[in-house]
Amino acid sequence: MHAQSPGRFVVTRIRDGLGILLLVTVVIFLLGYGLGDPAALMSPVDATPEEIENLRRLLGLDRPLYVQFVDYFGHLLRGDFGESLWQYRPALPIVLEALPFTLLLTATALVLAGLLGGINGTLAGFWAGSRFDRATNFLTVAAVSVPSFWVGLILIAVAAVRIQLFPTSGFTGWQSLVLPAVTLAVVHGGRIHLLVRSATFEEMTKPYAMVARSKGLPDRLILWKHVLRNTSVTVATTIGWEYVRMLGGAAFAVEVVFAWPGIGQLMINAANRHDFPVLQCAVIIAGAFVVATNALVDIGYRLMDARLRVA
Amino acid sequence: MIQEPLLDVRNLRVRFETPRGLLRAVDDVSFSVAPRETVGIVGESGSGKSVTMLSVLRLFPPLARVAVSGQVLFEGTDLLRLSEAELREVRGAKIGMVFQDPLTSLNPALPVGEQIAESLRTHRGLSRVAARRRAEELLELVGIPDPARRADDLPYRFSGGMRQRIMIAIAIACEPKLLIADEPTSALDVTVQAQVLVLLERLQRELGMSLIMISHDLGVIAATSRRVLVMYGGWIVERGSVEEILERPGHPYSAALTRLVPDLDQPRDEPLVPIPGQPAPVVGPVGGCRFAARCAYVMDRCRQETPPAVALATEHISLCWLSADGVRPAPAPIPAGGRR
Amino acid sequence: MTVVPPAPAPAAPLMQARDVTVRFSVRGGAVIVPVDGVSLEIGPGETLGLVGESGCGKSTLGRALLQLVRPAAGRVAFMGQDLTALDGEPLRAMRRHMQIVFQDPRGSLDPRMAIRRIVEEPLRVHRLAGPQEAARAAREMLALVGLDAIYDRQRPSQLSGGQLQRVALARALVTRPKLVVCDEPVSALDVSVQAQVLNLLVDLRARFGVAYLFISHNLAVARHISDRVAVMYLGQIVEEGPTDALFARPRHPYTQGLVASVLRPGLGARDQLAAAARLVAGDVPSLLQPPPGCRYHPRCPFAQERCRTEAPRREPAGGGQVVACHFWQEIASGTARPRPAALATPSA
Amino acid sequence: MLDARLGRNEDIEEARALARQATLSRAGDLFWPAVIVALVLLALTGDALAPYAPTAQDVGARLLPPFATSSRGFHLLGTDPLGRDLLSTMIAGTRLSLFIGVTATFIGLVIGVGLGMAAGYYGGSVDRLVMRLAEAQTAMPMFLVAILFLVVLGPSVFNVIILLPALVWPAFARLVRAETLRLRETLYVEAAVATGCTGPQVLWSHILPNVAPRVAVLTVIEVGHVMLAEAGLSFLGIGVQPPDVTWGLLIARGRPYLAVAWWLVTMPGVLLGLAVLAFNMLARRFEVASGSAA
Amino acid sequence: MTGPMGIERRSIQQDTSRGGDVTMPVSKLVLPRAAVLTAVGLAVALVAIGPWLELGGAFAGTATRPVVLTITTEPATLDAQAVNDRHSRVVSGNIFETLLDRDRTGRLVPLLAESYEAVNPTTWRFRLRRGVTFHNGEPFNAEVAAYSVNRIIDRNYRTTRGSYTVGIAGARVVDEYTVEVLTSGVNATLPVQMTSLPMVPPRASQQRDFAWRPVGTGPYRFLGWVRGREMRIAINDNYWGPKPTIREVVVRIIPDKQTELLALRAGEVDVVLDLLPEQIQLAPKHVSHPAPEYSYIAFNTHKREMADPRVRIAMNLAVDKERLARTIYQGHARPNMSQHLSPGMVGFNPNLRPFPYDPARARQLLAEAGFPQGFAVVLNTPIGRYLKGEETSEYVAQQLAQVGIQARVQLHEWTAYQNLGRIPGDRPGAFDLKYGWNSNEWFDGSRIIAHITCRGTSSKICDPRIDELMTRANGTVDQRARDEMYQQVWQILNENPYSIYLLQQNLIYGLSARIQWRNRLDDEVRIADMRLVR
Repeated sequence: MHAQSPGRFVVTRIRDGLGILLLVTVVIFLLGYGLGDPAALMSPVDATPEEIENLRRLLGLDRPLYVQFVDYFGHLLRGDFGESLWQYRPALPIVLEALPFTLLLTATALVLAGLLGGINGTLAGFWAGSRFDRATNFLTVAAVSVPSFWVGLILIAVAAVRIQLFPTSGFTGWQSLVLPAVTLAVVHGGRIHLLVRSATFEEMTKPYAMVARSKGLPDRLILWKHVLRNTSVTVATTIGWEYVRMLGGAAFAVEVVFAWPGIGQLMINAANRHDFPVLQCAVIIAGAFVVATNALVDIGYRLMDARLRVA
Repeated sequence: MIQEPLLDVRNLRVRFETPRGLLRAVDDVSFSVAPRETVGIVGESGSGKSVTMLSVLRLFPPLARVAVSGQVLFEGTDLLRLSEAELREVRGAKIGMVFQDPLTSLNPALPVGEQIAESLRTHRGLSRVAARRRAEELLELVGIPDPARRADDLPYRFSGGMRQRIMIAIAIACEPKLLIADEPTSALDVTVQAQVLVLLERLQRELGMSLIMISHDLGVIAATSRRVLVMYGGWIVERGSVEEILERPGHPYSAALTRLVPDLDQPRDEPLVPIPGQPAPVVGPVGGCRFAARCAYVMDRCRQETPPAVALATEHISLCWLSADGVRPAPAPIPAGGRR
Repeated sequence: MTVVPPAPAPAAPLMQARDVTVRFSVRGGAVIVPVDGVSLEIGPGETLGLVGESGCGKSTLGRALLQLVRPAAGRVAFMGQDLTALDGEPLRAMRRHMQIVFQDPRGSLDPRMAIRRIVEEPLRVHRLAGPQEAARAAREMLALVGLDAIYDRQRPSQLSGGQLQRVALARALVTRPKLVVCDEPVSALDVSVQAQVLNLLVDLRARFGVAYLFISHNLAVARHISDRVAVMYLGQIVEEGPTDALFARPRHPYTQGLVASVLRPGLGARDQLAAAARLVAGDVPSLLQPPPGCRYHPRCPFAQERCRTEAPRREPAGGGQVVACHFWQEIASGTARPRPAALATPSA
Repeated sequence: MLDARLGRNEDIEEARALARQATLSRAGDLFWPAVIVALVLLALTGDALAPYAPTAQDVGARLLPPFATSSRGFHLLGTDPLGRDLLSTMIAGTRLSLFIGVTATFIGLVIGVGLGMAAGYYGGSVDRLVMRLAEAQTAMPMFLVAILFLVVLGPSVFNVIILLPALVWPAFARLVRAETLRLRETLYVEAAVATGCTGPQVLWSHILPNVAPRVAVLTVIEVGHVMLAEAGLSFLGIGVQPPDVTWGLLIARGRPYLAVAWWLVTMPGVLLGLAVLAFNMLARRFEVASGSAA
Repeated sequence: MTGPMGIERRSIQQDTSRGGDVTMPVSKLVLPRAAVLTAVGLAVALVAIGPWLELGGAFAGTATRPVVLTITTEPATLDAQAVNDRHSRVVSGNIFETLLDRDRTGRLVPLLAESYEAVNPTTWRFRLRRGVTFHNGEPFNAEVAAYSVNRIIDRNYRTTRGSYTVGIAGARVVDEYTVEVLTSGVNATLPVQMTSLPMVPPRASQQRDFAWRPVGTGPYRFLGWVRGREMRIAINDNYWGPKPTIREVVVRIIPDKQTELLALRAGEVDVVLDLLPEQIQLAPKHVSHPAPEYSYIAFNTHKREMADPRVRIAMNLAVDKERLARTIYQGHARPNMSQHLSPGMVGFNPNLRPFPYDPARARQLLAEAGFPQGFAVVLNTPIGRYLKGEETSEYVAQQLAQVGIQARVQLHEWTAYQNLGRIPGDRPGAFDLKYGWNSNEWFDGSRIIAHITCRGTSSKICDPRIDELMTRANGTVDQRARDEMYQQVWQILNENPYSIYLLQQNLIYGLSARIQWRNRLDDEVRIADMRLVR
């Protein structure tokens, strides 16, 4: 039905991504200007109603909403997300300082989760029903059932306090990365494991897998040459989409637990101070990143898949 | 049998644990295949014909809870006693298999040449280049035009008939002693079926293989096999030469089979004589004859006692109380000039 | 394109299709034409067999006649109405007169619906009966197809394939339609059950006087039940005629190949196999790139240069038979010499 | 062919993946539903089963470890910094945790099923719009949006319940849309059309009942997801606010005492994990039972 | 060839196990390989990114690393005039200096000023220390001092230190090292105010980056700030005064108290502010000292139920403060003397005592006031602002319930809480009860003024006697007279309480073994006071 060449798909996908981003900014804008009152939020606590009204006029909040949005959006396009109410400097650099930390943490966690879930999930699916499969099975379902921030707390309690192996929080060097990354990797690795195992198992039930066995090929060959060749796209995109999912939630809560100076920590600080420009900026920047990642994964999936499944 | 059989299956019994109970897929099945011989196995879905052959190589779907007992002697070795690694030496090298659906039996992501070559490299230790050269020869042997180029194509570039030829090339790559063809033409068009069957027969002759032809279509069996096993409900209910089974069936099921489906040579107004009821998998405890519920000749003891194996002629054995009583079911009506 | 009208049906036709063409868009932007300018007629109470190999468009044609797939071109007259001109409610109302039975009985029955409700549904949607009346009618119908009242409340998953196909038949016939399209109704059944359903089809035809379009890839089955048979190849009807005549004297090389390819479960099967392999070469080409000229020419042992460029017309071939082949007369008289079908099976 | 992303539904994939795990023993099959029943009973009867009033303080018996005894009696899971019985507060938290999980999921279900049916049935621009919305929803870092949302509206149980459906409706919409599209291609729907059913009749009698089992599976999965999300928000202090209590909030409350009173964080987390695990296991059973997985 | 001989019920277990082997071949070789692969993958990943992360992180080697302090909140700015939060003061308080300061005991002492005097009721003259330069080389002189004063009171300059500069009208240069600060009316607290007015260099402070590149005259100079992570300061080798011993200090941002403690235990940090009392046992060392911090629960006396002073006295009697201090604060607090002052501070009334815990009397008073059944109120509390604030509120609520007053604890974020506090008591939306801490870093009775006068920004009480006394005290330069007047104010506030007087709080610092430090009364964290021990 959606008959599209890969080239056109890339173009439409990027166009859609930009559309989604626009939608995100509209939502963010509405949240701020439709539901909240930025003037009240930005005023000092002892401001009089007159002062707030003045500020409202000064900020142009008395204009029609759509005019404000065009104005707001125009500023965004110029990279102007407004001034932090708390840090006395523009919001954008504040967010951009935090972004690399979030990326570093999530990327590391994803590598761990991908290795953990990808390899073990493939093996579990390949040897479905084996002792290895059964052992990982329950652990995996359990891993996706616990809140990641809780895992983080428990890890802190155990790894940092009892064994004193790793720094407990903040960012003091690469060792600081270990605990938060492992925390994220546990939950997301579990999900990757689950999905990859399922895909692998499905592949194993296909007739060609039995044909491969009927040829007398060793397991190693069946796995690497036959099964992985067919699941690799699924595995790769599963991991990709898991990254998007990670950025949709767990990453930020884990940042807070480990005081990791990323977007999540920034958001919570800004939330506590009603620092609206920073909140908006963080959501939009993170949103842009997520949308871009999503588009990349989709495009990658489409291209890889197209290579495999023409016709 | 004078010759030492190539494959000698003795008291093979295969059971699956299913949510509904113990499925007796194959029960006490014994048969043998001589070198260079073609044996046909005919039966409906669930009769156990495919499971029997998959059990020979212990090829079961993942997670299947299966129990196999008996003996599968291949060249004197019991395959059921072999380790997985030892069995791998047999699979593909000494016994090749062709499956029903060529659309799904080929790995969609692997060039067909590679799918042929890998067996050669695994079993014959051929180099990449040599295996590839041999794969092209095999493609040519099974009738794929322009094999050097097409070896690099992925399966989706081939039609159904072509894919089945490729499957055959894979199965015979290592020149196995035995080729098991499990409904090799059921998924194919009738015009392609003939070509594939002819190809199989030719290859069997040229390579000196034994062939086990599994089919639900008596026509296919009649066209390819000398000896036939008729399976029903996990049993071999009758065995014998094609002539015997077609002309003088001993078991009511075999007799009914010959009249079940319309025949191009039959008069059109001749009514079909159906077998009542439905074929059902044998689950849970059973007693008596498994065909009893649908049999037109059913007697009281059929329901209680397992029927004996009765030899009706040389090599012609029927598993039926009727045969024990010396009674034959009515043979298929023979249309004028239709059969010799 | 078609000039010669199809072979006349015995009486005033119940359904008359003219130049029906169906087009599908497929992935990649290509268009395939699974049914290409087909004309046919079905008389009241008549059974027309439609045979051909997989992918020849016979199922699509069946659906197109019932407007389940809307034809891109052509007309379908049914009970004096042009179905292709109808839409919405009027078309829906016509459906009580034309029904369909599919190949896969399990797939064609809603797994969440009780058997009786499945059979009642046509009565309900056409408001032909009140609830009680519908229930009674459904029960009667089920009894007619050989299913007891105990199946009333069961769901499809509890029945076997043969039983389900009986339910499908009951559903199709409960509104007393004039025409039922039977799309491979026995192909998915075990051989031991096929005969039951075929016999049932024959019984019901006798009882209700319904006409069948009997679609099948199995020549023997089609021959058994049909009054007339049409042979389809790559979206076109290549030959058509009364059953006996067609099977006795197939005129088109494709029909000949088909008939020859059906393996008789008899002792001559082995020789027949060799003959069949000689007569038909290669595979059915893809619908994406149908061959020019006569569509059968790449596989035809009698193909000439003309066949490659010029599409054959439908010509009457005597005995009510109509055939679309340039050389049917030469072939029939034995003056055309077949090429050996060595192309597909080179010697080792 | 479905567009890759439109057909994608991670949550239902998760359901299927869960189902494809090797089956446990029969006893295991009964265990997890029993856990859920127990939790529901706990939520319904609430304080009646709690050994102590959840808000009853006793600062003289504060921070008692599990299995300790105070002047009031035995504390199975110990006490918190105000001497409240931890088990009792956890039981009190069960009600709201489950209530939010179920209510928010149900709202998401209603929205998602409605939009999904519309998208699948009407297709075209409706479909595009719904699916773009769903995609935008998935692509947004929802946690951050949630923070923003709750900062603007103020954290409260009500606001949490109106926010969380946003997390789950796309999953339902995608599933129902994909199923609607798939079911429209099934023979029995074609048969219904051929019989003469109208569009709404087809949707109501044939599509909805056949979507229902998979929606049920997804619902169970999503209740778990929503409970985790609620816990996350409450943990960060932007979700449920005291004096309302949920498990997530209890974890947050125990966090400062992690090093001195480990049970305050551990126990509610274990209970939450157990509940979500039970939902996941139940979903797995459903999926297996409905036969939609290998 | 035989038919089936009946199916003997052979044990299927044996078969199944073999069947299992058949279908689930688990090669013994591959499993460890998977584990090895995973491990190698992890190692490679970590090794690859490890070096890149070694920006300034030092995990090991405590012997050579700088002294590390932790704060939970990253400062918004290090411009000391702009904000006054405790966490930014940990850094800026060591970089900037004021004209006057307090010594460890809380006595007012000169710092950048050598002496001061009131030349008339509205003019104070300060003689400045000579030879002081800012870290960037700018000299410190009268011009700078005047500039600093005028900068902070400029209405276009937004500062949260506004309450510290009330009544300052401006400053003018007299000569190079003499400056005069003018007040708008008599202002007895001006010297105290000067302890909260940091001196900033005119050139650097006009740059935009002053907020994150502070320049002062103090013993430490600013080194750098890694956002979200840490700030570094190092010893100022050109400092005019005695040199501190600790050369380099890192102030790390760890937003979680729990984690701070764990880091302290792990030997990653040296000083942690504001430990929980329960955490002390886990800290290697600690200091705990009564601070000028007084916790209370303010009444809205404009509410009908609390208009009667008897009700408010009853609520004071209903709370067992001893028990609160002993249990929840583990003894690191004591009931305050029913006034927000400690002995030695200007205005401390030695005659006042904590309200005793007497629920019976409380009930009786309530009945007398017409509330024998009590009433319902909301107790508003900020989240995470005050040590155990939420718990204390819950505790108080429980105690009030004992005398029939149903207090529901409502939590607010800090900003919302502050806004709530500003709503005048007679307006809708005003709070019933509000938990808070009153800090008195001036050691002076005037500090409370905004909370108890009729027009005070946070006040929910209006008693003309108090207003009169407060105004008079503020206009009197005679400290003894002021002392007297403030004592009277607190006497009145005991008969007509504006709050439930709870505790005087301790502040607890966790220390690593190598740090020796006694904290100051005013809670300023001065690195110069710290010593490293071997």
